[in-house]
Amino acid sequence: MASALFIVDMKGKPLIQRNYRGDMPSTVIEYFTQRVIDEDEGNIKPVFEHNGVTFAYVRHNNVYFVAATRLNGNISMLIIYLYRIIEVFNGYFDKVEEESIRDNFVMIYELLDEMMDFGYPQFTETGILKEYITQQGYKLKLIDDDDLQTNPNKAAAPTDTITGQGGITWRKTGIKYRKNEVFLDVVESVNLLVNSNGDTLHSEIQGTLKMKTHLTGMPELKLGLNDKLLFENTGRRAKGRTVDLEDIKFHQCVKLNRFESDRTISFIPPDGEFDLMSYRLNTKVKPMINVETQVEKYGTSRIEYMVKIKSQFKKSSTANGVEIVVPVPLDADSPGFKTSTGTARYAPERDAFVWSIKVLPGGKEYMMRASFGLPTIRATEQSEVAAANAKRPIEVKFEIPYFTVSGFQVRYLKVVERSGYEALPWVRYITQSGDYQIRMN
Amino acid sequence: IFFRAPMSKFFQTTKKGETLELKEELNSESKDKQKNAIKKVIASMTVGRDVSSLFSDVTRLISTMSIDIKKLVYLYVMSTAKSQPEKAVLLAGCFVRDSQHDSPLIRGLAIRTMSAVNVEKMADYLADPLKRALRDSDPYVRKTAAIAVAKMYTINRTKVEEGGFLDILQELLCDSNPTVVSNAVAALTEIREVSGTQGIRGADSNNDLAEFKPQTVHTLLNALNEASEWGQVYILEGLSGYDAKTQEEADLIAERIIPRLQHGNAAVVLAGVKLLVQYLETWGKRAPAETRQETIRKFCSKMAPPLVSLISGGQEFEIRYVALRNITLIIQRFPDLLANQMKIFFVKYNDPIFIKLEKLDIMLALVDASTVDVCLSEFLEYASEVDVEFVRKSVRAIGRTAIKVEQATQKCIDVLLQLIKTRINYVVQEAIIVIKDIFRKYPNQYESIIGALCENLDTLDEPDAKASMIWIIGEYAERIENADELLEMFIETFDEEPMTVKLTILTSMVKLFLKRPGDTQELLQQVLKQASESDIPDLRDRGFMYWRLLSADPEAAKEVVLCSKESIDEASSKHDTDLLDELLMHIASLASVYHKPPSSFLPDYLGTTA
Amino acid sequence: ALQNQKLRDLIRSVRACKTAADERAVISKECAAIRTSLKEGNEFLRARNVAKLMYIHMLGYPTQFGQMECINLITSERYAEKRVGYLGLMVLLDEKQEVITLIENHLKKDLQDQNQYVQGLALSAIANISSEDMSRGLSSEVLNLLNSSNPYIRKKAALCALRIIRKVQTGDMVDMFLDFFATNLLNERNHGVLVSSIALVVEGLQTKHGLKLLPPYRLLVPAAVRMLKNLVMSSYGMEQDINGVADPFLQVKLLQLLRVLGTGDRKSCDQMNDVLAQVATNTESSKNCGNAILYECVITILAMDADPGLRVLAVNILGRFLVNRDNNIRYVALNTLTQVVSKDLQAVQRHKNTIVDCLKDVDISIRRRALDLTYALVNSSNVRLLVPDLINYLSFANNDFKEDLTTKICFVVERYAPSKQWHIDTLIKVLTLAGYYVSETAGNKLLVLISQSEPALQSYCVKVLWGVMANNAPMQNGVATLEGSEEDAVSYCRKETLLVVTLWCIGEYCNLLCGEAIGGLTLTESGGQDWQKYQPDPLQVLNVLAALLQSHYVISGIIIQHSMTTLLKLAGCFSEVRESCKALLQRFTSHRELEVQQRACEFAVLIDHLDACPGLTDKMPPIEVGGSEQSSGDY
Amino acid sequence: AIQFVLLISRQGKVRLAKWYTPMSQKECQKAVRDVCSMVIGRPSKLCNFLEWKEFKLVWKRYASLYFVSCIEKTDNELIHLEVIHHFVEILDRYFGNVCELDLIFNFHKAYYILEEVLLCGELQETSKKAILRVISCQEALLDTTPGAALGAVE
Repeated sequence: MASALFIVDMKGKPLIQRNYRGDMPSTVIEYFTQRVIDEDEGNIKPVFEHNGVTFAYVRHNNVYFVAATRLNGNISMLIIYLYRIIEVFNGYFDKVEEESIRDNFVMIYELLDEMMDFGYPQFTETGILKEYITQQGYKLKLIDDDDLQTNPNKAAAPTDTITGQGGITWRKTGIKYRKNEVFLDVVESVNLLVNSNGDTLHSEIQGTLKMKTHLTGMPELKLGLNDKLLFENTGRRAKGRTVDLEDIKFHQCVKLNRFESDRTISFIPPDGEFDLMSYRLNTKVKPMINVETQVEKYGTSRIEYMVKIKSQFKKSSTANGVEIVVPVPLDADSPGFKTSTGTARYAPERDAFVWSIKVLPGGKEYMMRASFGLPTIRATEQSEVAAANAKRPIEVKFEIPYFTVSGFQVRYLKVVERSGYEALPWVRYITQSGDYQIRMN
Repeated sequence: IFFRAPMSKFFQTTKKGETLELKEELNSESKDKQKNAIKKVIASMTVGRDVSSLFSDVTRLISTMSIDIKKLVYLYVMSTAKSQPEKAVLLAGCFVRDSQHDSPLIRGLAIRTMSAVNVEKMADYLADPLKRALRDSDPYVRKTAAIAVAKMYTINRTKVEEGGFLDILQELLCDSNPTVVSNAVAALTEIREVSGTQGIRGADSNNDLAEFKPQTVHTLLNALNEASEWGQVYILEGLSGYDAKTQEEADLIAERIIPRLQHGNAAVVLAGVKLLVQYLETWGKRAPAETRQETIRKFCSKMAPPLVSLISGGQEFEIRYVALRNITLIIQRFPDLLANQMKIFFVKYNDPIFIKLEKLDIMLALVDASTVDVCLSEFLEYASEVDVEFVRKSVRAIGRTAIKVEQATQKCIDVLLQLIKTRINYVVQEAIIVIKDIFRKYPNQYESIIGALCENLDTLDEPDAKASMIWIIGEYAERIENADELLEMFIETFDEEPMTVKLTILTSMVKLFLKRPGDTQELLQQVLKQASESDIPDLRDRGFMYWRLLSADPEAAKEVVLCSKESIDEASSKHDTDLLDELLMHIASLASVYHKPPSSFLPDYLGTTA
Repeated sequence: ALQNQKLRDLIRSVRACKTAADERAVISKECAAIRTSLKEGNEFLRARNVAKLMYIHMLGYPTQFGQMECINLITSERYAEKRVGYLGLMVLLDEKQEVITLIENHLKKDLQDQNQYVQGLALSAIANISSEDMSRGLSSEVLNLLNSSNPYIRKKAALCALRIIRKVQTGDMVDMFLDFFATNLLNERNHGVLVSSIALVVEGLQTKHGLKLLPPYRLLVPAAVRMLKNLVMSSYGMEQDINGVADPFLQVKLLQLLRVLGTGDRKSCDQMNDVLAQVATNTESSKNCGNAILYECVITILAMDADPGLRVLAVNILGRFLVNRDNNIRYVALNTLTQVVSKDLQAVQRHKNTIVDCLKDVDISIRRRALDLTYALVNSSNVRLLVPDLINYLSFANNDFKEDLTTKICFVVERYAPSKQWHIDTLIKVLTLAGYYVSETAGNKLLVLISQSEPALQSYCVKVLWGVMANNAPMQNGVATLEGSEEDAVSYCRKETLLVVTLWCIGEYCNLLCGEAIGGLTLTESGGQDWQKYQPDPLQVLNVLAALLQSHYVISGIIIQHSMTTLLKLAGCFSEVRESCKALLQRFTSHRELEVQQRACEFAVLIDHLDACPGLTDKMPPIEVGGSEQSSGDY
Repeated sequence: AIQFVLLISRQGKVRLAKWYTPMSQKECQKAVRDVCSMVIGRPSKLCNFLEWKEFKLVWKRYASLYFVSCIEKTDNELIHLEVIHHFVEILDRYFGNVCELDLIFNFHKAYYILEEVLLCGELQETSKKAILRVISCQEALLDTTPGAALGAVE
């Protein structure tokens, strides 16, 4: 239902334009340019309308991907499609940005033609597209410049893919591996919002199950989790802890009707890397790393910070790559730091200082002090900005390996393939900070 | 001579002779040269240069055996056909030939391109190859052909309607390949949308082909499990127009939709939510009361977690925005959907402003006695941010909370007074505007704060804030000792005030007079005179009518002007309910994002796109 | 390492940034380094820091913290540092910064420096950023420098003086500097000094204190004429020539001086007639610089009470300009003709067609000027011809142009309408075409006009407006009187001014609307043939209003308010619809908007008192024109 | 009188900005944004004058750069076009066939030149030679000042 698709540079000039339905002039993009480039980006909604034409856009590096439509269709589909384009392009050239788009415009046109017809998204999996995109990428050599005469089968490839096995568009037939392996990474991100009194306002665990498969043929996989509902449904008693997943989202390869009926997760995986599922828990999480700060101003020329952290997880675990990012005034100067562990540095590009600790064991407490000078003449216009500055929260980053904060566990992964090979699953767990914010006074 | 600019290789400004050079290269024997030349042509096209003069040189290459050159030629044709439809039609023969090529890829390409040439004449050439393609042995060709029918429909409706194409599309709904099925649904859905009120005249006039048959619906529900993510969206969107024949059928559809909510693609989830909401709005309403509540409860518990996931950490902000706009709509009808989920909507510093504003709306919709404390402290926090619009809305939210949650009104008023003390101009004005609403909701309860409000009279410069203050003075004139002096201040500038303020001054003055006839007659005369001498007819009418009323029957005047007013309406008006009814049928669509009926932003919503 | 980065390297790294976020990061890091370096007081980096800050400022980032450093630098003994310091001062600061008061004494010192370039820096700073206080404090130093033997100093001092009289607008300041030039302004040979001091004098004479200084300056007219004549006739090439035209900048300045001196003085005027004619005929018009002089000359001729022959010459030049292929030239022609219209209507009228064509030009600048001119051209004799052109243009004008256009149409119609009927009819046409872009005031004025008309015209108006409403208003619940499409309804409801006018007329003249058309009118232009047949019964009227109030598209409180008054008047006139009116009004008694709620509550009660208060909703007395005096012309 | 002079690139980047009336940084940025959207991409055949607020913009494009000056409504637009050209020619002679890069890396020099062309929003010198002479004298002075290295910008 997209009428047209544009890729536009930061100044609003179209790099690529593909009009799918011919129901609007290519000049419609001018209005987009005017809005997005003339106004502050933050003030513009991601979906907006002008004279009956709706624009939806996303920004990626230094380009905008813009869809324009005249129909009252499913708008989230267009937005996700835009993100999907970026994903597909990423599979073709190193980095999706103005330069690479210019360099690969012919292939991009061909891709856009296969990925969308009359405004309806078609195939958007890189794996499949690579089967029948004929143009060479600038960075990546895909297919030799075959003549149809010498190799007519090349052009028949998509047919195999979409006919082969009842609409499995994400996996082609005939994949072979000498060693059959599956790698599973369970990554949990903790989103946390703490107010200036130290009360946790909102916490959430966002988990992703990332998978990498090196499997021969068309294997059927079955995944077992310590899912509380599954045990309740079947009336079995679980050994150990179970988790109550509030919501689960699956990759399109998972048979959803099967999951709905008996909570079995079964699927034929794509080849290579993909996210099998994501899940969300709303349980209250105690902050893994607690941060307290005190700010003191000395006259108008100096400001000092005292920061105290406490790691509130098991002593046997450690957090790696810990970063505490504390905002400071935009025009601070002459930084000075004292730390009891780790290192601190001024990061003017973030208007903050960063206290980094490579390894932080559980159950520990550390302190640091920072001091800054302030200039005599300060921006008056900035006073508003300065007020906002004070509102900026502290951010915390960390990673805790071999541990899921929710208790999520993979119980088994069964691989069944006609040829009957055995495949070894490798599972890793990790917990990391997501959107982890602590408001300052 | 000045300012030489650096150039990039493909996008040089056309020099004289460049076109000639391109012509030569296109006509050369070397495949590499040809290919390079077409690429240059397409580059020119991209930056909006006119390359139509090369039409015949480029299209000469269409019969090449090299597939990548062929694709480039097709690309060129598709883009230039608009400006040179006649020439494009000349290529019809080539297209038809290619539509019978050995390679399904080429067959598909030919059909795709041919149907994209938006020229009526092309439809004549297209009919036969398209019909063949719809029954091609290869699904790639069939799925391309299915969409091509929708394209042809925009070029020539009659040909599609009378040529039996719709019958074949219906057949494709039962195709063995799910991609073909979903594209056929997409095409039929589109045709139904585009055909508008006249409906579709099918080959068999008794049978509107866009109406699915129950058994087809069954097939489609099965296809859902096999279809690609986009295919699932098309099928769900297609089903959303289907009116189930029986309760059982409707239940069945709903049951089969629910698993879709676990899909990783937000578009599939929202398309599923759309169907479930439609179910609740149609079948749910018809059910007896007790089962209705049960159904609502059950569906809401299914929809809530996936909807919350759409606005949480893992999602892109654009999707969160769409989801938030939809949630706002859904909770208006089903307020229990997100009970106890308030905290998810707390605003984070790094949320984009459009997300912040939406979250605030939802927080306000959800706030109740149990959450009011934590909400108020959040609103207060937000009221000290920088973005003026967001700050204003936060202040407004505090006032609306007071109106919504009666137990917390005093607390809200305290918070508002605290904000008024900041003396930040727009905060004060916004606070006064909402306090006026609180007064209207709870008359005669919180007037003790009027004194504090009156201190800020001189800082008011926005019409709404001024009018609110003046209204308060008139409405509570008997409690404000110097009400006449305060009003007089505004009366002095009567002529310069905007209309809303003038009207409020007039009414407030009449109220003051009716309450204190003794010493305010002179002031009243002055205002009545100014109003009735005005050249603004509406204001004049008001002035005259008050005058006539006061002189005819002062007692009646009291009854009329000091009439007890109903407290302002917090529940939605009929107008809002009608709109909500309509919008709930359009979940996930643009209408759900704009909160406007489609016809108001799509001029040709019901007409044809041609 | 950062602190040693050169200016060039900074520019390079900024240019290498691909996104705004990258750029911001580079700048933030650089600024932090500069801030710390300023605190440390590293002498070797001072100039470089300020230069970098200027670059950063140009990119739009805050640099206030560097202001002090500029001030430090200008006190340096080294010219190189001083020069950067002054430039930084002028780029990073302006007169509004308080710190600027700190430099007044340094400026005084530098003004006395031995080196003319140091003096020049101080003068530049004064001319560009001195505040009112500082201007006052430095005026005598500047006056002294006007006497300098060095033209480089003199010209800068003259422009400082100009800055000073702009900032300190007192009589003695103007006197002081203009007295200085009264005798020797044109004894100068240096063109730089000449253009600078003439600029000062021209502006000084135009201040309110300058008028009384005109007489002594008028004595300079012959000298100015001579100087201009020399330039026009000069055959030998000078360094300042452009495309064979002798110093056009100076010529333009002299023409400005002549204009100021000649306006309102017969004798001076006569003295300059010749030279103006010479400029007008001898100036080469193929290049821009020549046209610039011609243009200035035309303005000068037109501004003065010049010889009629000369005026013809000037208007002819404009006529030639008007058909020039260069848009710039056409632009200035349209611009100038607008000023001529009031005096030489006939002369401008001749170009009417060309001007009206310009309304359709692709160039917005040309269109705007043409609109102003067309509008200035209208008078009572051509209003019937020109206004239809303007209205016609309204239907295809850009939306952002429409507001301006409608305002202007309303204004000329008000001024020159040949008859009240024509006036009203035209305004209704404008409202129907572009009601969204018409100001409320214009709507109110139309109502004033209608209220002052005789019943036949009122009946015509209300029926025509009713017809537009009945054909376009939103349809709901199958109200039979409405036949428009949804699209029409949306666009109709956006035309708020049209709606307000319609609603008021329906209320005020509901008896006329529901009665038979009153004969005796020949006018049918905007109403078409149908207006006479409209004769709805009160219930129909009520139904249309109800449909309007229920539609999705009417959300504005203004419309609801007006509708309610209309309902009340309808109820006053026709007792049979009272109850329905009341029911409709009661729908709004808990409305969120103050005025809507107030009216709804009042009227719902009032309806029951209508019999007790006879005459309450009677026709309003005609609106007095006197009352509208303050706001007339104020759209 | 001239209110401000702007040099902007085709990409909307400011290459030189000189304000003759005090404006806050916010107002300046707004003005730049307005000017960019009005001027960039405007076909060269259309007229070089645009109405902006209560002022007029006079602009001219030289290769990749737009030179814009904002003047009052009553000012002579044509002569201000000539003033712009005057400035451009001086830049061209100073840098010797000037290009955008010269101005990017030597923006301060462009400012110094502008200080000699305009002052207080008025033209101060009509002779290009005189201006170039003055600039070269000033630059000579830079090298001879004691401790020149201390004042080095580069």
